Amino acid sequence: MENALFSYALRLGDDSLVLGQRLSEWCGHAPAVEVDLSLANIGLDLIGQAQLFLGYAGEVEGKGRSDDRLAFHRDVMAWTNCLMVEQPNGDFARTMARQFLFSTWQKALFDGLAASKDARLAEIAAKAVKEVTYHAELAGDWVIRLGDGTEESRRRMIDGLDWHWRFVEELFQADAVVETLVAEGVAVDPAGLRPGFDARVAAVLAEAGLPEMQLPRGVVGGRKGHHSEHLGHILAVMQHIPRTYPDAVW
Amino acid sequence: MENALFSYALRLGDDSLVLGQRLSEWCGHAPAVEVDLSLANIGLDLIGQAQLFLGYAGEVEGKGRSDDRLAFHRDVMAWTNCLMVEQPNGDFARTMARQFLFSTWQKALFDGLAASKDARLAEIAAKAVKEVTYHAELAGDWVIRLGDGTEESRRRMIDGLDWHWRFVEELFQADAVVETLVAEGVAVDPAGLRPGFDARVAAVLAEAGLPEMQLPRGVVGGRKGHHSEHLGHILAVMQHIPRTYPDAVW
Amino acid sequence: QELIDAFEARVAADAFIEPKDWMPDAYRRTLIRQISQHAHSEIVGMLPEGNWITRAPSLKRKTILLAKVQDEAGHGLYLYSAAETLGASREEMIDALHSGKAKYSTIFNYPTLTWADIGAIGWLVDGAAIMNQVPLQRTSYGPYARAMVRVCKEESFHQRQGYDALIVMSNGTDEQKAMVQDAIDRWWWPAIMMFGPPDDNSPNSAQSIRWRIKRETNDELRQKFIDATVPQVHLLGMKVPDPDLKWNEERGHYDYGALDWDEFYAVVRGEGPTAKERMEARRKAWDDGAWVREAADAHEARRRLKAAA
Amino acid sequence: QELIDAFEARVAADAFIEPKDWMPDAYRRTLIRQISQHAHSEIVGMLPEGNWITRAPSLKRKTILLAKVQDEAGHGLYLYSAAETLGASREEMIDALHSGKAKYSTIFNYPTLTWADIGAIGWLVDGAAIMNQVPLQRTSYGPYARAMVRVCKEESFHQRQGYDALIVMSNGTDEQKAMVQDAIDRWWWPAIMMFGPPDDNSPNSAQSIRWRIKRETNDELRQKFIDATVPQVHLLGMKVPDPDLKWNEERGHYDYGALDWDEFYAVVRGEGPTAKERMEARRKAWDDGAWVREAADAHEARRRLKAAA
Repeated sequence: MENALFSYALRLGDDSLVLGQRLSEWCGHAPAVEVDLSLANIGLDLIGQAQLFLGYAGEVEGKGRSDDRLAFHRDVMAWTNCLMVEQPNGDFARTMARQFLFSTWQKALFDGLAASKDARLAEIAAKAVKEVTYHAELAGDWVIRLGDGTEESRRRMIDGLDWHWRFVEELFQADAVVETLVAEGVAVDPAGLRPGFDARVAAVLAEAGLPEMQLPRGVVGGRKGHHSEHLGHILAVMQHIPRTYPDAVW
Repeated sequence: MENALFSYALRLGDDSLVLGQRLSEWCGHAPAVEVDLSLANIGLDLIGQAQLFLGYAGEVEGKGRSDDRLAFHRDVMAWTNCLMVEQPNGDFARTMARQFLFSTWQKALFDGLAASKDARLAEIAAKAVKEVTYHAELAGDWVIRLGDGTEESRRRMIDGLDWHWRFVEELFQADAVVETLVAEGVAVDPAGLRPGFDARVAAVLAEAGLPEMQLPRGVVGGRKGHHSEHLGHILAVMQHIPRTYPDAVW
Repeated sequence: QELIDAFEARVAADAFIEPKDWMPDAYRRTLIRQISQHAHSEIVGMLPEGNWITRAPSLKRKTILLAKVQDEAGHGLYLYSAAETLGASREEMIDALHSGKAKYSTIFNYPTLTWADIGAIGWLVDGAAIMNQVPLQRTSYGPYARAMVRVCKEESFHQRQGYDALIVMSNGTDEQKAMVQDAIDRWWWPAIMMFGPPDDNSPNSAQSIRWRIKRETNDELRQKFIDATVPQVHLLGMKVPDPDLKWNEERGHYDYGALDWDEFYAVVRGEGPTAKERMEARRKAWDDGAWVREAADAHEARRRLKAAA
Repeated sequence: QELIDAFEARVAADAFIEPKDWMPDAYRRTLIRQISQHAHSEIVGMLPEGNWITRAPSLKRKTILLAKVQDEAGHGLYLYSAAETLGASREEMIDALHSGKAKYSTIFNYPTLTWADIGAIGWLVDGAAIMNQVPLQRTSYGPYARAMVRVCKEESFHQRQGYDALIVMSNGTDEQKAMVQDAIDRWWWPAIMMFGPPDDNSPNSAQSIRWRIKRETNDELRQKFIDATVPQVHLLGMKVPDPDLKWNEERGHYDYGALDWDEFYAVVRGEGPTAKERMEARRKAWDDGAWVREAADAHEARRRLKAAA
């Protein structure tokens, strides 16, 4: 499998960058200034991770593409983030449902990745795992708070989980890239993360007094560039200035 | 005044294109299928006008820039549309308030421009004046319908007019470009359009049972490239594909 | 029973049934279901294409797409009107859509990912729709048949424009060619599933054909579409994503691979990739527009009152 | 009167007044007004910069800007907390902002049009803010003074980052240079008006200086800012948009042209170019977030009840 490591690092970077970009859309529009702070904080961590993963992907690829090049000069079909991170923010409950599911998965992933045989991936993951643990806790607290808040917040949180649940399956899918790297001890076997994820989600939903999630058919495709309609719009905004001034340095 | 004709044709094209782009955002999301049809229809007329004005501007400039080149490869400070057309759609009342004010002005302008000494401008305006007359009437009917509808629709229409009223002054401003071309009999003197505009607006507001508009300080700057924060976002979306594939033909 | 016999005889003689004519309840209900489902498909179908109007790659393509979507709104309007002649109200039909009781074409539950998808929808989706709809120009219910005449005419135009967009792209850059192939790969199977389940599993077909609400079976139409479309794929220099596809000299038709009916039924159940987006967008448009419709009604009532005074 | 004398003596001796200390009502009111206005400015000030986070031209610049805006949210938070120690509630202060009763810095009623504006805001707007705020680190009210220490430290950092962004751009392409000059042209005058009306027309200055709520006059601070900033403009290779600007050897200061106070007061009245956008965005954030705040309160109450049981 040629370039599996490049693909893998790219996915990790794309996940973090797209979600960081989504969170930064909240800036100045959150329900309270404390929440604005939290969302900016998580977004900042994620974009920081993206810089490291994409920077590493570019090195592995060896064609001289920098993190910025990968971020700002790839069109939609070359992006390999999971579908969950590109979902619209919706209301605060949808944003927090997404964050809870994603960060819970990402924490389990980075825990494992910190022991990767690839020293750089291990290093980036080890650095990020503290951040991600905090994200998962903060989002879990909000799931509980909103699930166990008012009628309205409970209804909204159920809707938020419902919107994102169909994208959970993709998080645990393995393809040739992952299988190759798992065999080499570089990547984490996603199937192995599922029990822990399910247990944590079940515990938080129970504490929130929320019903168990029904399993609908998973929607997948992000890893091979088949996204939802949302990613194109994200990229249009994010890439506008670098695409408009391809020769400029900022 | 070098290139006044280029600047003038560009402004006319930019006005139509930006508003056409805004209206096309409604597509599939209007309050009723009949309204979807009307909005698409107006948007289509406006984009058609933009093709003609921008195409002509490119010819006048003589640097080989086509309508598409002008539409998709200019950044925000080179756009010279008035600020009103770039305002967000908001709710349907804001959209219709904007359309009423803009089309009422545009109709008066094109009526005059149809007699321009510049044959091409005269021709484009003469063709468009029928379209624009219909836009102004349709929007005026909605101002009346919403102003004289329910409490809520009245409140929303007042808010819509209030949002856009500060951009009216700009429509009637003359600068060196306009003055030069007025002197040559090419452009229409905007000051001369004001009484008719005011009378028509007053008549519609009266029929709608809406209060007269207060004159706040006008907000201006669009003609020299000083826009609101909205235009950059419009362009990011509109230009994304041509900027991403600068060599492609579609 | 006399009424029924007379009705069946008229239909069998290919005469049109008109709104005021007597008709069996089942016929009325079946038509309302079919016409309103068709209307909903036009309206929901505006969304995947609407997704690209603001990002169309040239002004010309932008106007073509906007005009196409406008046509679809128009089709929705004729079709709702045709269903209204059978006694269904617009509000009821739309409520049925929003509650999930009424269906719309499964194809619109797939996302439009690149500009090539817009071409592919015009060519493949409108193409399949035309195959389905051409026979309906002679369907037994008059208002529906007349609506279909206009719809088919406009859709052939859309189909040509869609294919034209793909011709340009397949003569373009490598990236454009890749978009075209990817669009074909994604839209091919959903398009050929638009003809519905295979004949041996299509419960309402026999009666619908007797009533001239259908005129050909699902599999017949599907075969016709495939036979017409495969050469067009090749003309673009692209591949059909079906390893089992091959020309069968004996039958004079293309043989094709097995369709994934599990996928089809999952999407029918509402599990298509963009099903939630489509329903949310439609509900939001309708709910956000409630105050506008109320205001228009209130104004109209007041205007009439004044005119009467 | 004894209380007042003691209070005035402590303030005159540059001692800090703390929340539990006695203070004159007018002092308390003036401080609440000033601190909450300052807090509102931080929060509203997130909007023009937030406008560019999603479009920042590199990942590095994106993180720098996001961190800056995050700092501003933090400043807003300390300042609201400082005002709360004087007995104002958060809700009251925010209602006053949304009703237009409370003000925020006029500068945030101008739009950010290009990426250069982000640099210009960091450099000129944060720069002017620092000039205003450095003396406030020794203001008489303890919680306010301590908040200012942290705010000033972070804002100097922002100022350097903003100027750094403009250095890079002014060494860049012609388009980038044009953006920098245009940003300076647009932000210069609003920035130097941030120090408020001229001394002869600044009603509250004398008392505020006596109470150590201000420590220098508007015109003194403005002059200081201009003297410090003009050389920085030149270092970028750019021009100050003031034809009357020139170095006055005798005064040892720059002379500068007349400020357009009509513009200033129009913006104070709420007629700034983006005033409606700012207020609408803040109101919408607050109103849309009401259910979240209610839910958090309800959950907290339930949690406490459980913990107590």
